[in-house]
Amino acid sequence: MATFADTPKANFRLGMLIYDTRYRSVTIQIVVLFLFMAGAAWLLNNLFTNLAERGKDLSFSFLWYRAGYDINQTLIPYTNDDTHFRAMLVGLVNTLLVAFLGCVAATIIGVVVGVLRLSSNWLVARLMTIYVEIFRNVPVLLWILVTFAIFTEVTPQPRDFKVTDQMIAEGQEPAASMLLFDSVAITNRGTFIPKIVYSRSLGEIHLGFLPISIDTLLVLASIVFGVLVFRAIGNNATKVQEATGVRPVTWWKRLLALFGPLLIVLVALGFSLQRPTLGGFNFTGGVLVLNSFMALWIGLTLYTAAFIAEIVRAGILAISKGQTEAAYALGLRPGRTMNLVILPQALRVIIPPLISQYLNLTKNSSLAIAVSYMDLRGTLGGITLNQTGRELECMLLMMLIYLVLSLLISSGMNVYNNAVRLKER
Amino acid sequence: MADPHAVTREINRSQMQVSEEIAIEIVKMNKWYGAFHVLRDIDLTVNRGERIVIAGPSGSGKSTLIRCINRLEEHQSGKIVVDGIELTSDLKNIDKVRSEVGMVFQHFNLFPHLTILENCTLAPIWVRKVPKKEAEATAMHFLEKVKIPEQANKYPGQLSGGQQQRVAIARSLCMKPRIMLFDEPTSALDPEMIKEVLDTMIELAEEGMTMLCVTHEMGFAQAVANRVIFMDQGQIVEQNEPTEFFNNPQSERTKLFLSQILGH
Amino acid sequence: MADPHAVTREINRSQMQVSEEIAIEIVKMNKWYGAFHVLRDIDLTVNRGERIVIAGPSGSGKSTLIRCINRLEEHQSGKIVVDGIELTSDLKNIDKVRSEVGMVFQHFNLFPHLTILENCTLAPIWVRKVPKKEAEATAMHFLEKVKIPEQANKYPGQLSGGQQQRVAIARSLCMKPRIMLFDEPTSALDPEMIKEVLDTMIELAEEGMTMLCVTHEMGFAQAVANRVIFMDQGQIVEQNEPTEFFNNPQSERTKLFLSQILGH
Amino acid sequence: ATLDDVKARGELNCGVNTGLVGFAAPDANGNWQGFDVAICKAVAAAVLGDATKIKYVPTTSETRFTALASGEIDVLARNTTWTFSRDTDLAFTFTGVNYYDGQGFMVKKDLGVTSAKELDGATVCIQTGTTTELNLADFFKVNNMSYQPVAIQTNAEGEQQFLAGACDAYTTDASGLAATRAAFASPDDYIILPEIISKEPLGPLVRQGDDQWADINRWVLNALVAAEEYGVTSANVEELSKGTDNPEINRMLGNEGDLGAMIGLDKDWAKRAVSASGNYGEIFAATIGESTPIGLARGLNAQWTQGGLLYSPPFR
Amino acid sequence: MSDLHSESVAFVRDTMLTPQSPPASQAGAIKWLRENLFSGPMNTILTILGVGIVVYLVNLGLPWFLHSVWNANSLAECRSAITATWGPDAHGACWAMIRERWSQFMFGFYPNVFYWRPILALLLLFVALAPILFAEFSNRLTIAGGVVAALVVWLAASYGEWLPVGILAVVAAIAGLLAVQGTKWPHNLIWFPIVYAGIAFWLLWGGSIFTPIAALAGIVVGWLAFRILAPIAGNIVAVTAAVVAPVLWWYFGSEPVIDLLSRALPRVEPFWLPPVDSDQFGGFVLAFVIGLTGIAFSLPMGIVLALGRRSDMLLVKALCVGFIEFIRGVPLITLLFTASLLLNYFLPPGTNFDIILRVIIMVTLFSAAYIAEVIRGGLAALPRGQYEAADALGLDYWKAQRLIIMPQALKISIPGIVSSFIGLFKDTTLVVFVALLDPLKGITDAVRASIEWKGIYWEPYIFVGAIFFLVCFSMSRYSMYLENRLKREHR
Ligand SMILES: Nc1ncnc2c1ncn2[C@@H]1O[C@H](COP(=O)(O)OP(=O)(O)OP(=O)(O)O)[C@@H](O)[C@H]1O
Ligand SMILES: Nc1ncnc2c1ncn2[C@@H]1O[C@H](COP(=O)(O)OP(=O)(O)OP(=O)(O)O)[C@@H](O)[C@H]1O
Ligand SMILES: NC(=O)CC[C@H](N)C(=O)O
Ligand SMILES: [Mg+2]
Ligand SMILES: [Mg+2]
Repeated sequence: MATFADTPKANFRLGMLIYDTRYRSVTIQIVVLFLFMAGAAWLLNNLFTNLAERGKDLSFSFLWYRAGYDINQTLIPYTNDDTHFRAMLVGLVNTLLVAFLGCVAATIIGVVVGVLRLSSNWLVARLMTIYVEIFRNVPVLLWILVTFAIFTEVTPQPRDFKVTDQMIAEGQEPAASMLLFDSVAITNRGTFIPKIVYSRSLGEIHLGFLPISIDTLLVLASIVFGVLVFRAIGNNATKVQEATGVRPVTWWKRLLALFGPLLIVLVALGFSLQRPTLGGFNFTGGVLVLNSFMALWIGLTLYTAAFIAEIVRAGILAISKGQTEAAYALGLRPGRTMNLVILPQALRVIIPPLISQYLNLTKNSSLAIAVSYMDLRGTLGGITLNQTGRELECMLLMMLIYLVLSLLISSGMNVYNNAVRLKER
Repeated sequence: MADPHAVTREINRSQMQVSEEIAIEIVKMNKWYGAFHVLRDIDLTVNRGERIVIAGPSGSGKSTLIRCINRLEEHQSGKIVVDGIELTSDLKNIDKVRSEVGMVFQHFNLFPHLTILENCTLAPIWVRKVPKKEAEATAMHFLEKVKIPEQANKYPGQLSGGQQQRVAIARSLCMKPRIMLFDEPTSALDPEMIKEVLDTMIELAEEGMTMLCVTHEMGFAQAVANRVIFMDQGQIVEQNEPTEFFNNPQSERTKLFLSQILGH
Repeated sequence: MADPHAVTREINRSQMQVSEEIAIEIVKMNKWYGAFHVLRDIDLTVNRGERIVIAGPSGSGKSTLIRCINRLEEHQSGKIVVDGIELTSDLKNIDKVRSEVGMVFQHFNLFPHLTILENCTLAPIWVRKVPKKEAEATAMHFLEKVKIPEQANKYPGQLSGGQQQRVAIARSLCMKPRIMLFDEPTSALDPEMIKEVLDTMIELAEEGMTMLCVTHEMGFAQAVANRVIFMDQGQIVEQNEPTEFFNNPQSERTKLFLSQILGH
Repeated sequence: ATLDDVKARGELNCGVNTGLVGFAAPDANGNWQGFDVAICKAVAAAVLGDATKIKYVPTTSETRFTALASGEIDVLARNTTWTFSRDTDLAFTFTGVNYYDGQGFMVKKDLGVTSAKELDGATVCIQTGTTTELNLADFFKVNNMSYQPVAIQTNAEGEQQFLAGACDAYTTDASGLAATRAAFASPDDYIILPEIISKEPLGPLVRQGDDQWADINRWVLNALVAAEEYGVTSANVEELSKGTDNPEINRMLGNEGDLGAMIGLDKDWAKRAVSASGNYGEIFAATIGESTPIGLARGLNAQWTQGGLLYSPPFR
Repeated sequence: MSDLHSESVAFVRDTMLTPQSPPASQAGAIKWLRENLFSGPMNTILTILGVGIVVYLVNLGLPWFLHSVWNANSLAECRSAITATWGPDAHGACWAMIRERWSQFMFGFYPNVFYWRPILALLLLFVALAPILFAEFSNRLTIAGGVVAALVVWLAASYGEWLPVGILAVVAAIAGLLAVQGTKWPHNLIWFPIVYAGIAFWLLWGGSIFTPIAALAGIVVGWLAFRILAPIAGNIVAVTAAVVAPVLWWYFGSEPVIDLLSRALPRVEPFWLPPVDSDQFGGFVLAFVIGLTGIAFSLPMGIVLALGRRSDMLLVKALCVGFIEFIRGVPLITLLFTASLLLNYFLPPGTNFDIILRVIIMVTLFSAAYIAEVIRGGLAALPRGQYEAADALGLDYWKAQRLIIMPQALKISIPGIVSSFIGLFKDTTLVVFVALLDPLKGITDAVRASIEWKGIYWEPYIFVGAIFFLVCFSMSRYSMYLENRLKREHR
């Protein structure tokens, strides 16, 4: 009988590097690593040769130079005397704004459309199908451009709102008029909406370079407080239900909780709405929502919503009919069935692809360039890049920021996925 | 009969009394799917405590019949009265009937996102408005009855098929229904698991539950049923007490059917 | 023994000769999954032509043992020599051993995107480099042997479980292996189909194929096996010829195990 | 070196505007035409001997410097202003000025504005990545006025937005404004305001660090200018190259000495450059001059002898 | 007692009832209306709302469509035609623009006389792909093939004063060969795109036919090296040689050979087509060139990435994950920008390669990352048993992947792959940001820049959008068809 032999390491042959499972993967990895390093080294070497040849270097100090250009939508204070870094922040905030609002709106529309597509109403289901098919089979760029064209071509110019003495005398109507009790003006520059002003304003605090209005903080706080109370009432109702079996009617309490604190704070601050009024070339006062923003937002929203609708539909369809029937057979009403049985299951199916749609929307927001919306691509990757000639640095920085954004979103998704994974054998 | 899972328990027939009270009354009920006439002139009266087995070839309308009883399907003519409530399109009546009638499906249809206990307490809490504590106590009681109290905090996905079906039965029982409907409750199960479920059903029968059961487990039918109903082409072709039904079928169709399922 | 699928064929034991040549030799083999010691000091010598049945409770390491023999699992110490080739981490040896050893899985693992014939010719063509024509002729021969030549151009999804398992056996045979491994080949099958598969295996045995078979079909073991090996907790607890093993088990564990599987 | 690359490639990569009528724009067949394009042609003719061996790379105001810096193009002839930082920090070399310009504003006539000083609160369309963008910020700041910038990528887009009324005023180089306006369906409804708020010397540029290539481009431009000064035209260049009594012309056209060799070209380089699309004056007249729809006067861009700023150093 | 009761209930039906037709409320238009439009208050409201929206949209768009003008040379002419016919307030569409600029939308600035080249390339693609795409209709396909062949001849007649029958014959022969072979798809899926890419490249860009041939020869060289060396020196050496040999060939061998051959047959037409520059490409030709090439190459690349991501070799896995996450994390236009403007920084000074090629590479990488994720899903859905069975039969890793795993994983992933393809095709519009003339913005802007069509808005968008819709929608329908077909085949 053969004797017990330990690992056959003793007689190592070169061929084992390839044919021995123990060494094979190491060999391959070393080769891959070598190729990768060689490739990277080659690229870097070229880069530095080229840079040297052109008398350039890699440096990010330009971020601290004066930017010198103006940006039309600034959510954080910015003038042309600020640095390129700040301009970048302005762009980033604009990107985040459109991405966030886009995700919210697309989710709402997508869910509604997705549910309606399953409606037993033939007409509505067909209409929704048409919407979905048309929007997702045409490039998003087209939707952005079309929305923009609608906003700039179809809407009136500010001076069409002008009422001159002569017109009054002749009893003419102006070519365009404002909506909602003269508070909203949709023009081909943008939409002017009323602005909230506080007569008993509490001023600002400066957080580093960011001035923050205390009024806004207070309003935010009151909203958060309202939501907390809202949830507390809900939890309380659940407790009562658990104890007595009957769920108390709380909707009016919850509504009050949600809006009460906000109203109180607003009144205390002496808020009023400042309407935009026509003056000079343009409306003054109020808040201007740029058409480029509207176009980008609506275009992205409608496009992404079509995909989300499909995701929602698939998610609901993925829950077998048996689940509904079982719930009905237990005596649950359709509404309760939806809330307690179908939605919690559908959400698990829906959320992961939903998040990747959010990612897509965020990335697609870089098409802002097509409608001159000043997002990150417009400031850092556009004007700053151009005025400073730091194309490598700017592109690197931009990719990095987008990458970090996506990684944040997708790691959030992973956490969620792990939390809700169905338990199985 | 070659069924290796023949019912081995000793069955206590004495307790299975049938009262004179009527639990379900179906009169000249007809149903169509589009132009297809699935149920034709069904007449059936079920007394409280009766245990009825429905058999018949595939597509004969067995499932449709019992699904009409708790209005998972709508019938188009005739009358169905369950527990004194007539099933019309009145939503309140439907709700009442559904909470009186428990149903167990072929594929269990447990809610995979809820634990076993939550599966069992969901309907009592939201439909019967029972306090949670109480609902849980009831649920544990029925889970003990189906012999899986220790699984209460697991999820359906973690249980075997037989266990899942028993949970499904317990879930229905938690609503304290007066009538139970079973639609081929064992046909999706592995042979070993069928026995577990049948035992549970027999226990229920012993307690005098009114039951309608679509099944081809003839051992079960012989041991438990008061009546076997044979359906074909949407009609009730024959009904009789089990021994008679099996030993002395009257109609040609029934004979053919029995020869097939008993022969194989 | 309560098994209804008892082997009914008359078995031609005379042809089942065992040569002195050693087919598989396992010496002091150990395997761990992480920290879990699944196989402990396994010593086993199988002669060419021997038919060995491996039994044992679930989780005892039966599957792991036979999967080690064709290196679907790696062992961590000890030695496995198959057909004179020692299984080390050398890929060439592994490939050689795998093409000498056929394996039939519990869940068949046919390739659903290929027809039955393609399933059978794939490995001969790509591994043995047999011309297609020849491979197809061989495949048809073995398909005839397992009695389903008429299914050659169907897809696995169109066949019943028993047929699928027979295709799986034919697929292995097409590689003309010198040793066949079976891992519970009948446990995923409906009772009627088990017989078909067992008959095929018996036929193989009659032809003198070296076989290792994990199974609880004790009828098969008694009719065919030269030796029954009983495993528990990763060790070989007892081995003996079938009659002795069943009638006169030595170890307590074996007795317990036999009482369970024979009793139910 | 760039010269060798271009010769090896057999093609000149020339960065031009994505579309500015008169300066650089493709016609309906995709043939590029215009004042800046003529520079490309002259360089290609001088270097490669064939004015058609050019790959036109349309660049926006935003991508042009990146394209040049990365080597995507060999020369950028795209109404680009010569500024300090572009010359130094961005590491380019301007090879001369082919058009002396300044920034202006265009508005719709019925807006009722007659001076740029009245634009307080206006919405202004502006091409991003330009000097005009920075000038605009300065102008409004100095005059204590506010404005809404609408940053656009290309002239076409600016035009579209301006016509749609999305901005009150469109600002860029005055020459660009004129060219843009000329292409309008009804040019007379628009006026260019009188204020010129900056100096915009526009010229071709190359990467810094390749002096030979810069010299070639500089002297091709100078040759065009000098040709006009000396009366060398595309019509008579062939004849004059056989020899004249003007030694300057003789030297330039390769009849005397070998200036070409000093910049790595042959003797006939200037002759070919001039015959590509004529001398400076011919080019100007054919593309943007008063007889074209754009109708720009020579103004500052007249020869120094005519009171303008065009002044070619001597060919010696 | 129970016995008593059940006796009383014994029942046998003597006559079977015949099926009856359903009551009126159960059939006909009324039932349909009631069930589908007015089955409850909520549904009724929705129906009314829906009708309202439809009416509003039709009202908005229909007159405009009805007042279309198809024949005019400028927008002004269009407008006056509309005014003349439907009065001064009427608005109408001016499709005359499409008519006049049709070729620009389709071909960009591709020289008119060579339009037949892209058309031929596309036709060939269909001819060659048809057997793969529609395996079911092989008879009807023959007819379709005939139609296409007729089209090709027509094309030859209408464009080709000189078009040599030679090219056509060669090309048709190759296409025919592919068509016959095409049905054995896993195999041909690999080499078909390569050969086709060579032909299409030559047709589109022109130049010497020997350029693509020499490039393809590299692959043959690699294959030969493998074939010759594999039995002699073993797989590893052979694979290495198969990689190195083509590179050597491309680097050193091909150019002299091309030179030699082109000198031997200087610019004779079957062997030489007038070259067309990349900057003359535009419109849908550009979209298709980028889209189709991207599709053809992103699939194999996606497969490799997916395998890499599932590999148990840490380093390989890390590289693949890093690559995929990076590509998926940044917007495509930043990648395109990098490709078009920054790439030169990373290449040796003086290298120069085609902008369309670079864009294609970027688009391919981008889409490959998405496809890799889709395929990874498909791989994960395969039961472990399939891998084990392949192992147990003695198939090595690559054979198992190719014969067992990939065919199944790809089948599972079809919907995802096709939607990635659709995404890729739609993304070709983004090349406008690197100054290529995509049909959507590039050409549209060019058209609008011309004096005749200045001010035209909706028509080009609608036109281009409709074409994109057609292509993408048919792709998605096709994927459904394919899914069903495969489901049927293997069931
Ligand atoms: N939603 C439906 N629409 C149309 N026809 C249906 C529908 N559901 C069932 N049917 C048809 O009605 C007939 C009766 O179906 P049913 O499910 O009641 O049969 P069954 O007796 O339960 O058969 P099985 O034993 O196969 O479950 C069948 O022919 C079936 O095809
Ligand atoms: N991949 C694995 N990782 C960790 N533990 C494993 C793995 N595979 C099997 N095991 C464990 O190893 C033990 C032996 O498994 P094995 O499959 O060999 O048992 P078996 O005897 O075939 O049982 P059965 O009759 O259930 O198939 C079991 O306890 C099992 O849980
Ligand atoms: N409008 C332009 O494209 C050029 C503007 C200006 N001449 C510049 O160089 O920045
Ligand atoms: Mg049924
Ligand atoms: Mg096992």
